[in-house]
Amino acid sequence: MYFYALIGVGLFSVGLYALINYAHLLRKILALNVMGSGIFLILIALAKRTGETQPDVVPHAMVITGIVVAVSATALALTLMLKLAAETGRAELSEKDRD
Amino acid sequence: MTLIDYLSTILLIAGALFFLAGTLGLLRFPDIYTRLHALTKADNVGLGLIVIGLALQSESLASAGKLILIWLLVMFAGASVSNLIASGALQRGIRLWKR
Amino acid sequence: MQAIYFLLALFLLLNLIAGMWRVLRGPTAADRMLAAQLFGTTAVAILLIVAQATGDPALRDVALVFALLAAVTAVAFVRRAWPDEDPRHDTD
Amino acid sequence: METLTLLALSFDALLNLSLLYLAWILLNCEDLLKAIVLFVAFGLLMALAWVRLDAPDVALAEAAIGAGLTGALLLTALAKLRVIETNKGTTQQLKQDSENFQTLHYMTPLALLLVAIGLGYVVFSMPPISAGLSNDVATNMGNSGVSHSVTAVLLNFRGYDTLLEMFVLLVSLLGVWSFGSTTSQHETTPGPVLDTLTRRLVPVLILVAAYLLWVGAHAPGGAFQAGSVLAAAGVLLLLMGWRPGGYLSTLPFRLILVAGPGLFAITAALLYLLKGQLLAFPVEYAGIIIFALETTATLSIAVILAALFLSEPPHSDKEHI
Amino acid sequence: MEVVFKEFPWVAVLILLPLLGGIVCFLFSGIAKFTGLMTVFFTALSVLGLGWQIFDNGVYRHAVGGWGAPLGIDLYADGLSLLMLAATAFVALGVSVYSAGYFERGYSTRFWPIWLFLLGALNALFLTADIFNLYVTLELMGLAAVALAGLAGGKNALTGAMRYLLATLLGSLVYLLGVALLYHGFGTVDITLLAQRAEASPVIWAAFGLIAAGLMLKTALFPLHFWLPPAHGSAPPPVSALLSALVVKASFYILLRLWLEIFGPLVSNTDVSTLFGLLGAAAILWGSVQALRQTRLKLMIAYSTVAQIGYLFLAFPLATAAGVAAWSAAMYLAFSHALAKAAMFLAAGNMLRFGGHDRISDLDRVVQRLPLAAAAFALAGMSIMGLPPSGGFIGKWLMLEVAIKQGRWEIVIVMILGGLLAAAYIFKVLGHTFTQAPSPHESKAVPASMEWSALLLAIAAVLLGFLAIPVLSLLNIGNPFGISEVTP
Repeated sequence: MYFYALIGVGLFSVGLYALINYAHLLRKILALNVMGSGIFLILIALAKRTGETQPDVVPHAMVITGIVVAVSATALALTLMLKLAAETGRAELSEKDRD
Repeated sequence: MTLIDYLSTILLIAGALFFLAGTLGLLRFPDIYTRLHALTKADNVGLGLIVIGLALQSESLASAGKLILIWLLVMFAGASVSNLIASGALQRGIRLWKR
Repeated sequence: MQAIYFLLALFLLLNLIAGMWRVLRGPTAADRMLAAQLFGTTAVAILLIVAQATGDPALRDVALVFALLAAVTAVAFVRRAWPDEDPRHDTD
Repeated sequence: METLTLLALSFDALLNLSLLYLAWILLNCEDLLKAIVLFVAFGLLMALAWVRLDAPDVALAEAAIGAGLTGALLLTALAKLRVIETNKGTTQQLKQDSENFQTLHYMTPLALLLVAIGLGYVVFSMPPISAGLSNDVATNMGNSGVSHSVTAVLLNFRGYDTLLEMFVLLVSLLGVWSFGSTTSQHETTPGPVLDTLTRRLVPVLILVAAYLLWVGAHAPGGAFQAGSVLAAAGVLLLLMGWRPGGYLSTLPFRLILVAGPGLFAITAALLYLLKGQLLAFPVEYAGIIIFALETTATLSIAVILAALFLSEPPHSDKEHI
Repeated sequence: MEVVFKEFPWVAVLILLPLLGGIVCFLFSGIAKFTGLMTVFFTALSVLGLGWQIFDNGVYRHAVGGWGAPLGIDLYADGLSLLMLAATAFVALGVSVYSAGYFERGYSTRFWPIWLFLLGALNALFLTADIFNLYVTLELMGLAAVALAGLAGGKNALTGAMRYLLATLLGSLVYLLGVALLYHGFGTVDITLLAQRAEASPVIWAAFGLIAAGLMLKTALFPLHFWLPPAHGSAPPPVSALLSALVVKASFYILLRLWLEIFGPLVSNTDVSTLFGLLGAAAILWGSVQALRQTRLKLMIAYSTVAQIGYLFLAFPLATAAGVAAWSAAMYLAFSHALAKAAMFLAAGNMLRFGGHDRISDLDRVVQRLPLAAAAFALAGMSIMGLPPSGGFIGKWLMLEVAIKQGRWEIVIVMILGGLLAAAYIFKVLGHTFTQAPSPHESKAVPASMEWSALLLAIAAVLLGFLAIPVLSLLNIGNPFGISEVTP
């Protein structure tokens, strides 16, 4: 099960890389979602270490909470992105936009 | 293995082969309309065979019923969506493949 | 029987991943969406088989939700996000 | 037995590597629509991963929210963005964030690789067996009012998290509303096929939501999963061009929006007054209280998620500005 | 009567009242303003009640649902939480009275529910003893803060809000990964239990790195401050006041709490503390110089926040030798900065409303035409600069004392430099309030409630300087800073 946790680490890093590297806000929002999935994967994968067939369910509840928080944040971010694009014509942040 | 086991194994394998055919079609067929055709094969027949194979094994009538329900849903939704994509593609002027 | 279930699940997963090529390749947006549809159906099949193999009936509910939500996503694509395609490269 | 382990292992390996590969491609590909379709596929594979990790509740949530609703949200947002870009005459390519300094640009992959290796090492350094809180959960299940452990944690043991989380949902909707309306796309009338699909699918979605809510007490399911499936019915109607119009600003509608968080908070307050303890459900009534909380939560979650998808503020808000 | 007061569930009121008040504001927009003001008033009163309670009974611990840690979530209140709650209550009162005048009807109906949810999130954050629950409160606080920051609309505010949203989401995710590692390493998310179970290990180091990084980003510690000036500079003034005074401090509070209870004793080698101190020093100098360079008043105040955050981190290197004194000084600074910075943003908002702009060079005799706002700005400035007898002076004095005693002259020099730079940017503004602009501007009336709320907060920031002894004794209820000294 460590394998899944390792992939979780990988997803977190790949997401962080894209978040820093790309300018487009939609890409940044996708990147945050991928990072979140990576963390959830770590939480759930390591919950299987109970030594029995039944995993520890507390992380499961935490991840469900996390998924709901993630969709809320995504919705807010997408609306903000659209409003910003409607103002500036571009779904990006850049220093030049500020006066 | 009982007779039922053999029967459902055959059905399951046949279903999986239809999925293979669907995927190969998706990959190999030349345009979207023919690919759609391949896809619906997997949706309807492939999943149908698998569902029947599993229903033979299922512990109760209720769970067999749920399996059938899922199949009907997938088939209905798949057919509708394929229709929408095909008509949408025609509207957008995506050409039919000619030899 | 267990081995057959797992073998089938693995086979279907391979199928699904092979289908990824079509999502990557396109060429039209509809092709990608179509491939995603096949993903959904394949995943439903995998879930049903795993449900039987592990004896966890809850996975059938997951499959049910999958089937339903895949349809909603597809409608969202058809109604909203489908751009006007460039008909020059629609076949390969 | 050997073959089984081998098969399971190859299944896991294949699933894991495709997850990572998909994530990489979807974050680095040129076309945003492709990225979103890949993200939906990614969510699908995540759900399979949850199944493999014996987390069917999470798989349900992922199937409904992660792959389903988030996908619809992203697709709609992209469509609106395209409209804005067409109107403004701007186009965009995949480009690097110019704000991050050039030096940083070369160092980030390296630094992130180090972070990943470090984290990977930490993950491996975890003790191989750790019961976590599974024993505490098992001992207290009898007093939780439900027989499904995840529901017991979400609604009872850690119900306070869930209470606050309902407010997170509500706040994000208020935020979306306060930013004002976004460009809406020209809607074509749905054809007969779409019409039939919706007519059949909406009742099924409602039934499945009710089933998931009910089953949550003793099996995977519950308010969040049911709420998202119910929200999907709303999303489908919105996609067909149905608009709530003036409803959004009416009091009954607003009451549904706040019913879940509100009832949760009021229950917490009342129990404090009665029992001197926040959210301490009396054992004999715990089941029924949890069911009441979950039912209102399902309705609120569904309406909030659908309203987030619509992302249009109610009319009354516009008039005053 | 006294028994009732002592036993009354103030903690429940502090968390639930703002949340329910927010719901009422949302449902009945006609009475949103009234409900909002009442809710904030009674929430502030409850802080008083809780203060009395823990003053008499010592620390307060409450097992939500009766389960108790590790299965359930515990609420916890000691002197440190009380100080943060008190700062929140003061600022909340001032900002709410101000907002009642500031927001016109359309914005008012949106502002009040979100603000009350933010208040509930802040109170919940200061009262929880559970690191996953902290994550949920962080998200609630962050999303509410972003919604408020973008309230005004327009290119600058939306850009600021977007930058803020990305920063806050990234910060929470990184924090959450740290929480995940701690849970799986030690089988609990309760702070007290973690403190007992945790031992120096790769898990602790990684969790500490992640949690510290996430919270540093959310606190806007240099060099992770990039998001703060645009967000705080372009939000509506009362929102800027809330963000600068309270929201960034909430993340600092978590970092401090976890450092004191869990990480400090385990990773406390001087390197980490020194790093925090260095970043703090850099923040002070960089933030102050940037503040001096700004031409817009609100951006200047925002950069000043970046600098003032730096002072809080100077306590880390000092605390290795003198824990209680250094932390008390830092918290005193945090409290007085909350009051002073809120007052400053509100005063700037008055000038902005009055003249229609916030160009520093163009303030045009504000001192004569808007004397109360100018007075509020000057008094708040006193506290920011650290002039006696203000609260800022006491905080800085306490910290200087510790630094001098330990012979940490480099810290002394940075603090003095920071004070001089602060004096420079504040006097620059004050100077412009006396001069006449080349072309006189149209002016707009500012409601008395907005003028007085700013002034009263500023006066409170100064008066705080006279309350050092009672505040410090309250702060030490439950010995929040003594943990590292008590455990062998």
